[in-house]
Amino acid sequence: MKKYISIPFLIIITIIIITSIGLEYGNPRNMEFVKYYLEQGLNDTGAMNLVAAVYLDYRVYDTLIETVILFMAVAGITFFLQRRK
Amino acid sequence: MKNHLPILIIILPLVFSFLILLFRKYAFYLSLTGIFVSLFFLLRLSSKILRGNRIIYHLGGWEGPIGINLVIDGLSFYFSFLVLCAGIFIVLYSLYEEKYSSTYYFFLLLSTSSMLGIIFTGDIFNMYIFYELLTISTYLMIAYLKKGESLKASFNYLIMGGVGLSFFLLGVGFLYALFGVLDISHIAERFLVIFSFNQQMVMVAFALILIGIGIKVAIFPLHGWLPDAHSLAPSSVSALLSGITVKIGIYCLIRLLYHIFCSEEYFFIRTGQIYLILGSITLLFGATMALAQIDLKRLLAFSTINQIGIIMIGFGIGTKAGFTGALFHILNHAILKISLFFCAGIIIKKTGSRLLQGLKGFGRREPLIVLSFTIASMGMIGIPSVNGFISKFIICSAAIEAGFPLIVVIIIIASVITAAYYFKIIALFFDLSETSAKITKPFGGKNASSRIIFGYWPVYVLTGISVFLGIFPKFGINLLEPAVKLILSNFIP
Amino acid sequence: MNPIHFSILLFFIGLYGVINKNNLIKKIIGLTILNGSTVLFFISIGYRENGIAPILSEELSGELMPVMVNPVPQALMLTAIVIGVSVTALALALIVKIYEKYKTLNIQQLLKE
Amino acid sequence: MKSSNIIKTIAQKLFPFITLFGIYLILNGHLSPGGGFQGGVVLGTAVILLFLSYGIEATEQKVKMRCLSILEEAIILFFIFLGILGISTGYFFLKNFLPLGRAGQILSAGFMPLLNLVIGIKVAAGIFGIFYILFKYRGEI
Repeated sequence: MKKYISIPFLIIITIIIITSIGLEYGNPRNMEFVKYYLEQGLNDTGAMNLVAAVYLDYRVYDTLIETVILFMAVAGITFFLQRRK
Repeated sequence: MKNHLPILIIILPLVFSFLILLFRKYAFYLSLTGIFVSLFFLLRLSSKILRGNRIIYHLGGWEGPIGINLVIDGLSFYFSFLVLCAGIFIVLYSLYEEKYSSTYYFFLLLSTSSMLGIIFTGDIFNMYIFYELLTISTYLMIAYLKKGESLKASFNYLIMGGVGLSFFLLGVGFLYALFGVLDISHIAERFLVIFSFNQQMVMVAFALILIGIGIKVAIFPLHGWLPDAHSLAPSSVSALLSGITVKIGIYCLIRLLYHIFCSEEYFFIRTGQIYLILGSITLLFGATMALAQIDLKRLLAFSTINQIGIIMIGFGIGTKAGFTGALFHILNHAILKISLFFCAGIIIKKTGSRLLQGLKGFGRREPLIVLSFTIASMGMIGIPSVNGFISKFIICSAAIEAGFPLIVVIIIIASVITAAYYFKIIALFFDLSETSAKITKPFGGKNASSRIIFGYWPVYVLTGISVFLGIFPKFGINLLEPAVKLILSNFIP
Repeated sequence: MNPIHFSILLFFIGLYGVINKNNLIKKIIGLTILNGSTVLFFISIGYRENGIAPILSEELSGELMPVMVNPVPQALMLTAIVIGVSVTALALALIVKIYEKYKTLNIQQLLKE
Repeated sequence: MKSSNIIKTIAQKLFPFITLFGIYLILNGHLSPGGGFQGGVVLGTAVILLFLSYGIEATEQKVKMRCLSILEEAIILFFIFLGILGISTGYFFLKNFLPLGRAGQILSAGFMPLLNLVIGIKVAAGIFGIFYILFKYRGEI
């Protein structure tokens, strides 16, 4: 029963969203700050790998929180599945 | 040092939460210290913020859209103040509730820290990450007791929350594809240009973000996880979830949807109407469902959905009075709901029963707790002299001013239903027909008497605050004045 | 049909799995598909035609810069992938615990109990 | 769980190479494709390989879970400490305060190699921890 409602619904939403996308694949707009990263990344951070420059210098705060989240997952699993002594 | 206060407010609870894991014996004191230090730092910023300034902190020294910025203005100050104050009460009450292990305090402090992170961040992707951290710690706290029901509730929330955050992330992706930046204020700056030639995609991004946050806030069709999760968690966690965590979702709605999507008036009018419709449905639905409940905490959880409806309506009206009422109602609802859940926790602990029928004759045994419960429920209903009345009144008068008389009727109907279900409970408290039919379980161990004050005093203090704010609402409204000014300044470009 | 459209399609396939499947593990698979589709979306909006990976080397001097793809979505997605791993791991731990209590993974049976 | 000698021998022979590859990925994270997370996952899977081929008891003797969790906590605190060092050296939180060095060398790009190392160890410990706990619990059902 649930199937017959949800499938047409999902199909309609998918079509709406896909038709709404006005992006050209392979030719993104708004490149000004991307240009900044590509041109100044080496001078600013000294890293050859620009992904690492973004990941570990420009947006390193994200990385810190991400590390905390991974710790949280381990702590949670330990909490759920530790054996009672 | 003074320049670095914004980041220290977020980072110190985080550091303290990890210190808890290293020094497990002092978990309670460490968590209390963490929150107090953070609150102290926040209050040192208060004079600057309340004068209407905004503080921007560049993380890693990268300005603007290149790096991540922290932004503290009136709105974020108001919400972070709420979070930290509520955090103190919840930590204190946890000591009474049960002898929690250090892991519990770790989760509690980490969720506080992540809420502060969401509030202060000026970057939309960073907001997503902090939200994910918040929800992960929430899953763990809901399932803290490891009972079958609470595990199921936690799993349900995990599925719903995961889907919601995926929607949110997709919405962030749409925004990034359109604007090329992730910084909220920069997106808002470019909004008009982009919106003029890519209207449909901006609308879809708006819808995706609204669905994503709507799941977290439990707007009507997306509320499925809330009653289970809020009622099956330990009482202190229920208070945290109902009192503040839901408000964080509302904060994101304000921050994103009023900051980004309201730069054009045309678009704003429609968002306002969407909020009004969703809010009214949520309000009526929550009220009706709460009437049918027989479980005390489940009833309170549905009451949360009810009050969220009112807050949404307040934002939907979109005038100054509407915003004031909605923001003030956020504060009032946090105070009242935390107090109600603490009362419910004490009642469940004393009677050993979660069902309403088990409460018969409780009024004789704990008159003060029942009095606090009554005052808090009066606030929920909107009876004068308690703070809930003021905010409801402001919202209603704003609705009349803005020309939505139907909304006032809906709020009054919902208030009547609210009165019905709260008076049902209060009547049961004073129902003496079956007085003390059941002898309750003896409570606590030897050191129970020392911990008992931590259960009762937070309730009394919260009740006192709610009555105080009901008589002198100016103290609350002064606090949220800068926030309202900020929203209005964004709203009219 | 380019990768951007495909990622949206994949997103809703994942959503279909989350909504309609009765097995808890299959729901988690749906959630993973959702996460993967967002990763695909982000990576594909950063793609530029004939672009190379955003890694400089000694040969590429400043003037002869070739077209490079956008490094920002890739860095964001590294974070999102880690988050996806964490959530999946946590969900699996919850499933283990639920199975221990109820001896079933079917959501219909779980709702009855 | 019993595994054959072939698996044990192959795992033992492969282990140093996988570990070396993981360390290579971590140390060259800022120069070439790779980085802390990827290298950490490789390191974690190397330990998981040993774990699967030798069984739970042999690994428990080598890796103490308590040490692993303290290591993880200490590493996050170290990460935050690095951020606070950015403040104490007069810049902002999480500022890249070390000298950038000459581009293209291992010891360049400020604190990036250090962060890669931190994240690598954290991810390796995390991946192995998740696997270990889920695996160990299996006996109880």
